[in-house]
Amino acid sequence: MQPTESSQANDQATQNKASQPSWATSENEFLCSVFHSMLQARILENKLSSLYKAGKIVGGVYLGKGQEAVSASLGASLIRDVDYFAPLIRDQAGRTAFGEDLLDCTRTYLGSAQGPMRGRDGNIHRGRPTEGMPAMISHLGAQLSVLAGMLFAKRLQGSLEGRVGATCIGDGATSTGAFHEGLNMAAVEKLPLVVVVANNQFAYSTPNSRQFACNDLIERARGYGIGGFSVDGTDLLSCASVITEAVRRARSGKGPQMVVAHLLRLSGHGEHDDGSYVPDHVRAGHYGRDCIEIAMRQLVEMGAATPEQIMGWQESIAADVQRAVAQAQQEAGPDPYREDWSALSTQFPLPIRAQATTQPQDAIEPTTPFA
Amino acid sequence: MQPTESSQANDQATQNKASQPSWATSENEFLCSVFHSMLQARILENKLSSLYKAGKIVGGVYLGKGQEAVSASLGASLIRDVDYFAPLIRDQAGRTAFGEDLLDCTRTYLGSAQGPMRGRDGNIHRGRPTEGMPAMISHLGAQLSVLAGMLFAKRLQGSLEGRVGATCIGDGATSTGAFHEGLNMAAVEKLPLVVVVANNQFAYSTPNSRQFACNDLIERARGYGIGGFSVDGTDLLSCASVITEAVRRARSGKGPQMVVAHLLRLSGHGEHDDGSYVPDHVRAGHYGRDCIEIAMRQLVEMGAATPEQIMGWQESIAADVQRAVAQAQQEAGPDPYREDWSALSTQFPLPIRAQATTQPQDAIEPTTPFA
Amino acid sequence: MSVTYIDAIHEAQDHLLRDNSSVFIYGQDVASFGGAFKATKGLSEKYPGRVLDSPISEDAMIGLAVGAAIEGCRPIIEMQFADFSSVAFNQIVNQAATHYYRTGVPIPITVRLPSGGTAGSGPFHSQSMEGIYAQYPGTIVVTPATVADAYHMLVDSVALDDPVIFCEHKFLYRWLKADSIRGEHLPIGQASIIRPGKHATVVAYSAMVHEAVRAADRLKEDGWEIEVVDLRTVKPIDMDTVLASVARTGRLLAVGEAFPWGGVTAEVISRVVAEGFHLLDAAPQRLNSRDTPVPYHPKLWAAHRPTPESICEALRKLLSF
Amino acid sequence: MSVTYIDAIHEAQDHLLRDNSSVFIYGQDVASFGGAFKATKGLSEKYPGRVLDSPISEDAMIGLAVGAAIEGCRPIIEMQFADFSSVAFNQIVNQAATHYYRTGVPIPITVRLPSGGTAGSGPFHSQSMEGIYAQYPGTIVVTPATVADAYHMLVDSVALDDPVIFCEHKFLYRWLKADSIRGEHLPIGQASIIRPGKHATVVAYSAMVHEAVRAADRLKEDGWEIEVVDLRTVKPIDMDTVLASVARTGRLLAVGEAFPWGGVTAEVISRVVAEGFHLLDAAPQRLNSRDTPVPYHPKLWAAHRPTPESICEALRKLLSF
Ligand SMILES: Cc1ncc(C[n+]2csc(CCOP(=O)(O)OP(=O)(O)O)c2C)c(N)n1
Ligand SMILES: Cc1ncc(C[n+]2csc(CCOP(=O)(O)OP(=O)(O)O)c2C)c(N)n1
Ligand SMILES: [Mg+2]
Ligand SMILES: [Mg+2]
Repeated sequence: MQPTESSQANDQATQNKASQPSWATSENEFLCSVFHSMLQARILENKLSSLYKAGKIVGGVYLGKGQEAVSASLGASLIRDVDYFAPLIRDQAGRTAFGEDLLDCTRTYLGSAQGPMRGRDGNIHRGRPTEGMPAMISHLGAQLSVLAGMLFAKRLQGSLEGRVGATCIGDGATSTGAFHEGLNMAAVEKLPLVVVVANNQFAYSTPNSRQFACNDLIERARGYGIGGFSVDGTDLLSCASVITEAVRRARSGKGPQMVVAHLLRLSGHGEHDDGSYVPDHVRAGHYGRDCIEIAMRQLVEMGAATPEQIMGWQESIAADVQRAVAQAQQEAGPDPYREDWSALSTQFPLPIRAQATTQPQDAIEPTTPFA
Repeated sequence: MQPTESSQANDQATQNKASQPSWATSENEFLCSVFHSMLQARILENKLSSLYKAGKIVGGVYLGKGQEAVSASLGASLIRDVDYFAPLIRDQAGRTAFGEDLLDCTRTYLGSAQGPMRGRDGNIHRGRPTEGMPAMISHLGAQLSVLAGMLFAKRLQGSLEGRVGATCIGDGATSTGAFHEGLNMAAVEKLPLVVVVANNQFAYSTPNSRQFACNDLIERARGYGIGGFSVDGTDLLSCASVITEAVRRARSGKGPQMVVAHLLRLSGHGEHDDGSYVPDHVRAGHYGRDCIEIAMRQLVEMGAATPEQIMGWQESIAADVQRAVAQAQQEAGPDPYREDWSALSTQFPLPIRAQATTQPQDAIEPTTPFA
Repeated sequence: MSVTYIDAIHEAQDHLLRDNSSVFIYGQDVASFGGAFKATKGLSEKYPGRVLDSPISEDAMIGLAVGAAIEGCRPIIEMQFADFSSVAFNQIVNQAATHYYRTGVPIPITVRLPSGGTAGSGPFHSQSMEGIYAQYPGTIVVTPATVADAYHMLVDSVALDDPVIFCEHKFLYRWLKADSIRGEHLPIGQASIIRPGKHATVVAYSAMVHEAVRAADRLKEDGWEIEVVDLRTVKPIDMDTVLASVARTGRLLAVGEAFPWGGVTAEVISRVVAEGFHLLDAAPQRLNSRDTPVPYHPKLWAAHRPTPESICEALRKLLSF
Repeated sequence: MSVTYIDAIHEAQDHLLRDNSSVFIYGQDVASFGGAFKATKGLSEKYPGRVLDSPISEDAMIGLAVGAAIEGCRPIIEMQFADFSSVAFNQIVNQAATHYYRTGVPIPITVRLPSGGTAGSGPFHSQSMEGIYAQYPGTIVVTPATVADAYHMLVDSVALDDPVIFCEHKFLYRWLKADSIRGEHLPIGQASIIRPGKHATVVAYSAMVHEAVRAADRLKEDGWEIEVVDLRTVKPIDMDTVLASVARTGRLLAVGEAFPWGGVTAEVISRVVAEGFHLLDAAPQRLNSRDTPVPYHPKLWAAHRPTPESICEALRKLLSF
């Protein structure tokens, strides 16, 4: 399957056929690795859901059920230690594919002081910003400009080449001013930013019809002057092909790329929500398909994996998840009495003059550089 | 000249040819009235500029020089007491065409307490919100959603039919989150909103190339699912035709319409600015043409007006402007000792219970409407 | 039969929609879903076309409300969480709050902010922003602490002609119960002495009123009678009630859940000392949250905000002078 | 030869760009145009690729700065006017200011806010927002009042690892002159006694320092010696210096140009009374702007903010107790 693209210059698909994805030589292996991340996310998230229902997790639990093919395809298209990935609330699969440790997830959800957020923030807000994975704030759309800034810094430092930054975002979040400002800014700077819009038809309970008025959000790409791809988010093969291609284009200097993946969230907004506002015909429709089942069938059919292999992966993932949960559960939470309760890295009072890096070292008198 | 349009459904111009503009029967009269507003704005603004340079105006002076054809065409397409017009910083011509009193302008610029802003706000921030003309705040893009709200209220009240709301905005302001949120919201609500983007190539000193990456901002219309028109903003005939058509479409229930007018600001950003960052070749280019000169030639050529008539208009406008300035100048400014210095219409303390309109008048016990 | 604080908010909106055709509700997921906290459940069906889902566009949500208010409506805007109103900050403080002063045309909008902390909600679903909005001219900021106030103050807010920031506390939503919403009905702008005492005054608002009352209960065992003033409205502050209380007790502790720099407690203290310095027998004190984002972990969260324990401790210290 | 406050800001940025390759400047019209106030004039040519024009996207400007800071840069973001930072409020308080607490990764960004009123600038080009940003944890908020501070504090701000809100006063830009930018260099977080006295303390900051000094000059004629403390940094506040001054004078007036509810003056007063109640001989007082938007008309504007006259009046009253 070829990605369909609407580029800024021309809408005719023929002119912009994607070239062969870069993973073509080892296509099967790549697909299996994406699928493995999908599976791991699903098994982990099912576990999180049980923990939540058993009252073991305080606060919200947000799952990516049904969105694994999109998210994992993106995570797997990125190169750890080179690229940046800013996951959002439904990106467990992408996190796994990008290389996030399972323990980062379980520790954060279970409030272990040893997690990356040390109990200070929870659930899907985790990240390791200096390892290419920003920690999202809740305010939707806000991560786009941050990601743009990370890439911008690399350009200033002369080491942008070959690097991309990628993020997923929901259909609802495209209505935020932050989304618009961030994407436009990245387009002006022609930064290698890949934005995957997971259009799961709803923002919490709000359907697309109350969120935007165009036919397909991909129609926005042209207005930003960026590359645009539309893809069936329930289909692993399509996702892998299209998203890898979008990443490849960004990496090769073609500026920001937007992918709109069409799918359905197969869980509630959070585990507190039963999602009963999703009409039955939508659930029963094309996008109600479970991408994991489809991927499994695809992989088996193309001979990339056998059912037995997949069963084996499932078992070992389940064991891994169990271990990660058990470990996080036995770890202590943060101790309020040992916290320094400071939101600043700076310690006041500052020593006199010691904090300045730049001193007027020379005898140059200040000039008035303008009349 | 026919408007070029890119509608949400289809980019093919042929399919969406604009129907005959509604003012066709009295085309010449309409054009003359638009031109008259352009002329009045130009003469008034030249006067404001002199006053500023003579130190008679405190604060900024922002002119619409070069943008009169666009602005006046919009103002003239609207119906006072029916439609809403939210002018921005370069809309003196549109204000005049919509019917703003000259005195509103001179009083506000000169700080008369009798102006609509009573000296509390100045220059282009004036408006008469309950007469269909909101008073802009400086924050760019913020007026779109306000205008949407005015139309939204009319729909709730059952009196939206036949009404439109219109605003002008600059190329730079399209980069604001407020612009995006407001336009998208209006599109979702399918409100009769007309947004004219006056692309004068610069936002203050910042050229289009640092503001957006698409070829023409009109490419954004499709992504919002709204009608889109592109027009030469230096050409009165085109502006009048295209903008009237956009207004007609909005009025007839086709939802928001976006017009991008291409032109050049023929003054500085404000009168404190000489605009020297505009390259000579741009000034000398097509959009550097003065829309007033062109309009004058067009009107004369088509027999709509004679040079003598125009001269007559000029003279009477100059006299009007002179009077409006003189009157505002002789009026007193606000008296700080007589101000009530309150930002609230409510006066505290409130009498006990007197401020509530709704009281539980009935014996209905509060129910728990959800489990 | 008992009703909760969120029931009162629901009921107020129901009555407002019923009694005034210029009222409408606009916000994310407020229509058929009934809102993240179910404050509008069933209302979109009951009042067709007047309870509408908005896109995720807080800035434009307030802009729309301002425009509608200009045209005679009385919109209620529900922010999904107070924290997200940061995106609408500009429209609130610069558009809505300046409008009357600039143009003489009032803007009767009510912005509902589900506020305050609950365990596990973390830095972005726990904020108390009353002190932010109160800093700007042109706003009225209310912080109901009781079921009756949740009802009456919401009804009254919508009746006021100015922008009202209605800070409703999420923790109180289902935790706070009353026999009926027909409690006392005081006007906006008037504080209330929720518990009389004579040894010290605690000025609190919103959820902290209940923590203060608990602290007072405990100190009662030691013979201290603590007066608790519920501010109810944090802008404008009812200085008459506060000063009268301080005149009786001579001691003042201001308690708030918001961040410790500035805010309501600072405004209260600095006005009391400016206007009633001679009434004080001891240095007036403040208790706020700690100066970090609101932490996610329940243990950290409990240590971040004032509690009956920390209020007791502060009061004991205050009483020792 | 004399230099101005804006010269000092220009010079500081020049030196920062020169001495630290991780510094860049991003903002509307800051490149070849040199910024609305010319604070970056000539710098884009001198430091190619490191002084860049941004789109009119304040939210994304701060987001970009945060991302760049994570990757080791030290961005300076110029807001065209402080007032427009309201659009970036969310990114400042929720993204930049929470980051270190949440992740342990500091965000060394400096946000320059051309602040404060000038005649004819009106409600949206005159605001003083220090008290808004200071209310959130995770920010450092500075308000230089002198030419030397404009220079040194900007250099020092960029050197700090946390987000600094740098409130520079537009009125001082060209009005305030000094012989050289090499004045005293105190660290951020330390207040300074700009004029010693013994009868009363005025705590002020930014442009109000100069108004306070003028008021002190006038009262001098009547034999009053007024001490003026320049806070310099409003978050954190240097309570040691403030309390030491109050200990000497026994009387306190806090003066600020911002809106009167909450803010810096309330924080100062409430901390002084909490920590130094016994030092006070009279009720500590505040003087702020009036509680309306900043009016456009020069006559209204002059009556809206504290002036030497109104400061004198407040001081005379304070001294009469
Ligand atoms: C600015 C902002 N407003 C509101 C919210 C509350 N909120 C959290 S998730 C959500 C729905 C998001 O929908 P979408 O972007 O489609 O993502 P999805 O949940 O469908 O994956 C909302 C409204 C928020 N996080 N940020
Ligand atoms: C949100 C916001 N940021 C910055 C400004 C300062 N500002 C005023 S006008 C202007 C340039 C506007 O450019 P454009 O939208 O193209 O309109 P033009 O002046 O060209 O008519 C800027 C940056 C503002 N008013 N609002
Ligand atoms: Mg969605
Ligand atoms: Mg422009």
